[in-house]
Amino acid sequence: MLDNPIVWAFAIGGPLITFLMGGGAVATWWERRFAGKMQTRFGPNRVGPQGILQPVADAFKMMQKEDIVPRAADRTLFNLAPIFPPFLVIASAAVIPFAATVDATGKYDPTGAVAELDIGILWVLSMAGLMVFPIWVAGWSANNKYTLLSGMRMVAQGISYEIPMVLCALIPVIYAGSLSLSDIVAYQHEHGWIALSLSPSMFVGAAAMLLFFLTSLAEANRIPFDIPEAESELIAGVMVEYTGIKFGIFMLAEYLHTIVAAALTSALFLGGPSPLFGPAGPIAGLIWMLGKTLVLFVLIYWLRWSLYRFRSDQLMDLCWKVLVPMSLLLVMLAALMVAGGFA
Amino acid sequence: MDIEDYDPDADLMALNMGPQHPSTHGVFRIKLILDGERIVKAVPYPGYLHRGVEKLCEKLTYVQITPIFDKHDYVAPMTNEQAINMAFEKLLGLEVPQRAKVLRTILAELQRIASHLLWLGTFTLDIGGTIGGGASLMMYTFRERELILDLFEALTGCRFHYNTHCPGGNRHDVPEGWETVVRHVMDTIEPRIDEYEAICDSEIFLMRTEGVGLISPDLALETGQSGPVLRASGIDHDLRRDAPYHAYDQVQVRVHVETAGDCLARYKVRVAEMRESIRLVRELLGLLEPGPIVGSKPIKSLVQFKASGGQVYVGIETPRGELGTYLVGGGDQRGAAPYRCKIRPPSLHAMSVLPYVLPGHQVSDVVTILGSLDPIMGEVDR
Amino acid sequence: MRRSLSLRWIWQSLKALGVTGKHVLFEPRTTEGIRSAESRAPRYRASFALVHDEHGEEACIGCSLCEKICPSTVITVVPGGKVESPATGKKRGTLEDFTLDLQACIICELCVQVCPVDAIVMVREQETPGYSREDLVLTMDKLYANEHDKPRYWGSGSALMEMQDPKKEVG
Amino acid sequence: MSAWEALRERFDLPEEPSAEEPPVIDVSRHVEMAAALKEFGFTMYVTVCATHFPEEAPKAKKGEDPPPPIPEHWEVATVLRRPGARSETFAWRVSVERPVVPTLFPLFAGADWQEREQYDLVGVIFEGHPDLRRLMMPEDWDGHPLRKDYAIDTRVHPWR
Repeated sequence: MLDNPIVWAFAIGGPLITFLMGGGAVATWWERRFAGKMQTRFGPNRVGPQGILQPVADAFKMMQKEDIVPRAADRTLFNLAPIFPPFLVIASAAVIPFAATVDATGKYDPTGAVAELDIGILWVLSMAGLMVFPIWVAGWSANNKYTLLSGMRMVAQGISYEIPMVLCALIPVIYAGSLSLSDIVAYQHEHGWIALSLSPSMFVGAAAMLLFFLTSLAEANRIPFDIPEAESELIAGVMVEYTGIKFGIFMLAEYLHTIVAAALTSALFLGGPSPLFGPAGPIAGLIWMLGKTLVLFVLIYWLRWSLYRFRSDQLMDLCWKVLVPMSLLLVMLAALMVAGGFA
Repeated sequence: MDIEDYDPDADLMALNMGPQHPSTHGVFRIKLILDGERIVKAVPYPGYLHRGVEKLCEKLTYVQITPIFDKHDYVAPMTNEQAINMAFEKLLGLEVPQRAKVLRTILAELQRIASHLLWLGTFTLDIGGTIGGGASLMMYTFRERELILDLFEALTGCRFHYNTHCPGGNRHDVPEGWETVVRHVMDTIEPRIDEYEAICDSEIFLMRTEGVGLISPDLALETGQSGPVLRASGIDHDLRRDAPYHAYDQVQVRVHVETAGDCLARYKVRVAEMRESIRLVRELLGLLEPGPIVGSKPIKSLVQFKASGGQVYVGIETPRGELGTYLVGGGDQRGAAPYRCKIRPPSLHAMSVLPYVLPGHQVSDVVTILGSLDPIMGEVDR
Repeated sequence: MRRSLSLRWIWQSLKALGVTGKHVLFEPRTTEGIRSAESRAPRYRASFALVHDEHGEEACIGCSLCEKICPSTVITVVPGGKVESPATGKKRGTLEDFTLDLQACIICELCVQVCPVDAIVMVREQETPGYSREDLVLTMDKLYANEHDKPRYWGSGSALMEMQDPKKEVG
Repeated sequence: MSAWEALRERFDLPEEPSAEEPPVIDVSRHVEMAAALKEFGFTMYVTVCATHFPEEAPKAKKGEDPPPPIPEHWEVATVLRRPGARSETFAWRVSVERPVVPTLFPLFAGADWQEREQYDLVGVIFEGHPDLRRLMMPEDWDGHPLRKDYAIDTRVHPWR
């Protein structure tokens, strides 16, 4: 029975989903506390110790809210749209290796992913690419001009930022010679992290990580790239007409997306479970992976509460005139490095 | 543009922004005709907060109007009171003693700092920090604004709608030790402005504001812009220096003028004005000499001040610009109320520039431009 | 793009991160809940009270000056007849009923300012929010109860008059 | 030379500007006055204030015939400002028995909303204004609230 991959998928996938969902909920509380601290106020501190049960209270509150569907909305699509974002995000997290084992021969084997796919990166990127559709459907089906604008912005931004994102994700692939995330992590364990390997290839890797981080911010709709949500002009973007738990699901998906983006960046460029020092066992690997994810996660929210938002045309300018050429250049440089034997 | 003129085949979209919209600074409605995200035409509709204050002024007597006037520009009530009371004083021929003059000037400058602090916080919200950097900055500016409101609370007993002016002077004298606290607050706020600038100096902020919402000097004058909006368009005009009232002739007001005329210039003018106001407050505290604070008689009855006629116009420089009052005397049978009171709100003129400025900009720029004009809807609609 | 890409981007972002990050270490400046009346300024005005004079009589003489000057007409005074004061032996006016509708009150202090006998003063503690509109109508009983229940503010009509005296001594 | 001196002869103004009231000129010279002031440097549009005076019968003095009643009329006061150093305002009034006054919109774009507001609240029609709609009150409002015959407690339908 143990060779049945479906059993494995359930055995690892169940805890992973629980972890992500719980993490998403804790993330909302943590972000609000963190933002409160930054803004010299308290943040939620009433429900439970230090307010940690606030997400639970929020979830209950949202479930109690009236579920309103606008009369002019396309009812089926409107109700269908909130289902997909969390599904897609969790699916894309399936191939991220969260831990690693070292067998008796000293072979480093990253595991912990729900599905050990050979085309891991393609899976992640395609799932992230699909995220455009539910949001566009939500924006269109609500039959509201604000959601429509927001949906159009989302499509434009999602499609544009996918290109530099894919190009930057290609660089670890070029170095490791494999599309599997586990292989990329194993390569990094052997040769040093791509963004921090103390070799000539490190500069390309670090630049690629910066670009990948930026573009995944854009994919996750975080400030400074949260054009689709754009509270100041579009109120709440595609979520304008959603009430109650549907709105909550959208918000949860956003937080999950942030966690997955941070985890993916650390797996691709910072070695994932590969330790900088110390033992490389499964527990240590898990701790390292979570630690790296957490650092990037904090950085995302720190940036969020310190920066402003781009305008939509400036966002497109940044993508097509700066990020795409730069990532193309990086891919070429990486290829040359590999061909020249520097990596 | 009316809905009849709207051509659905022209691939344009009419977007109704407001009156319930988070970034219209109250209840303000703009109908935007959009080509994609680009604005082709903008039609503002003010009036959602119209409370008929001018009609009310005709029914109340001179002593009763001051607390009503607090409610216009609810971000700078102190200067509102001064504007209407100066009009009363001109109409009724009342003299203001020196101590009240200096005190009024200090209060006006403190109110200017408080108002600009609130503006800075909300402007950065508009630029895109509603859940982001702007929100952080807004909390910081409100923290400092709170210090100034505490000063007002110590002086007048109220944090917001003070009713501390009366025709002929002030109603509340300075409590003991107030000057020391004011100096301390000024010392606290001054370094904090550097922090705001550190946050606002980001490239994204500059990209969002530079070259956005250009108001040419001619347009600014024709549409009656005043205050920071006018000075950001390169017109060197400040009533505090050019037509001094209160004790402004006893100090030297340095006017900061920017020539660009965009949102960034308006930001720079306001930040410079905050610094200048801090300097002025410090200087004016030295001029605060003992003496009476009311020139004629303190308020004791409903029909204390009477004027049978006369028409005066008085304009003063509030944080938003020239707040003027055109007053026709002799309303009541006893002559104790104005016959007609026309308020000239600077925000209304600032809003009237929107149809000229908005076309050609993106939807996101609407809130930036609106925020940079610093409108207070209570004052626009009255 | 109008602004060129440079290292300034990173530097400016770091500066902004520095300012926000610095505040994580600070104590929160907001307070939990409403500030207590004690921490307010002595002049803070929130609600009203009717007071007794030094002889222990109700100070109000029912002259209706406050009713007349109130800009939002929230005060209703029903004056009583003239009676002889047991303490001083002089004839004085009395108060039959007094109502102050706090819903529309704009806390302008004009009623305190015009009161010739310092009968109405303000208190520094706000009224407790109620469940109905009637809870915010201050009847005479509530106003006299406020005299003892709530901290009085610094002044009264005569104190304001003294402060605003146009012939005030210099110094 | 002050603006007053420059314009005194041309517009039949009194010798000295009165501190009490701005001068009254004929309505036919209203636009001309604004144009002359604009040339003189009064380039900043400040405000326009229309006032309604209902028909009024003045009280007769003892032993005299009652004076003729003052007919219903409107006064429109306009204020312009010269910006810059030693800034000053210039105000003048026109008095009309029919509430029709030529617009200043071609000269000052800022007159647009101000005149719309006065039309809305006082009911003075600014002739030649391209877009004379109500500004403050709802479009289907009856009456002009700042007229003296519009009582402050006039019952209106609250929502429509």
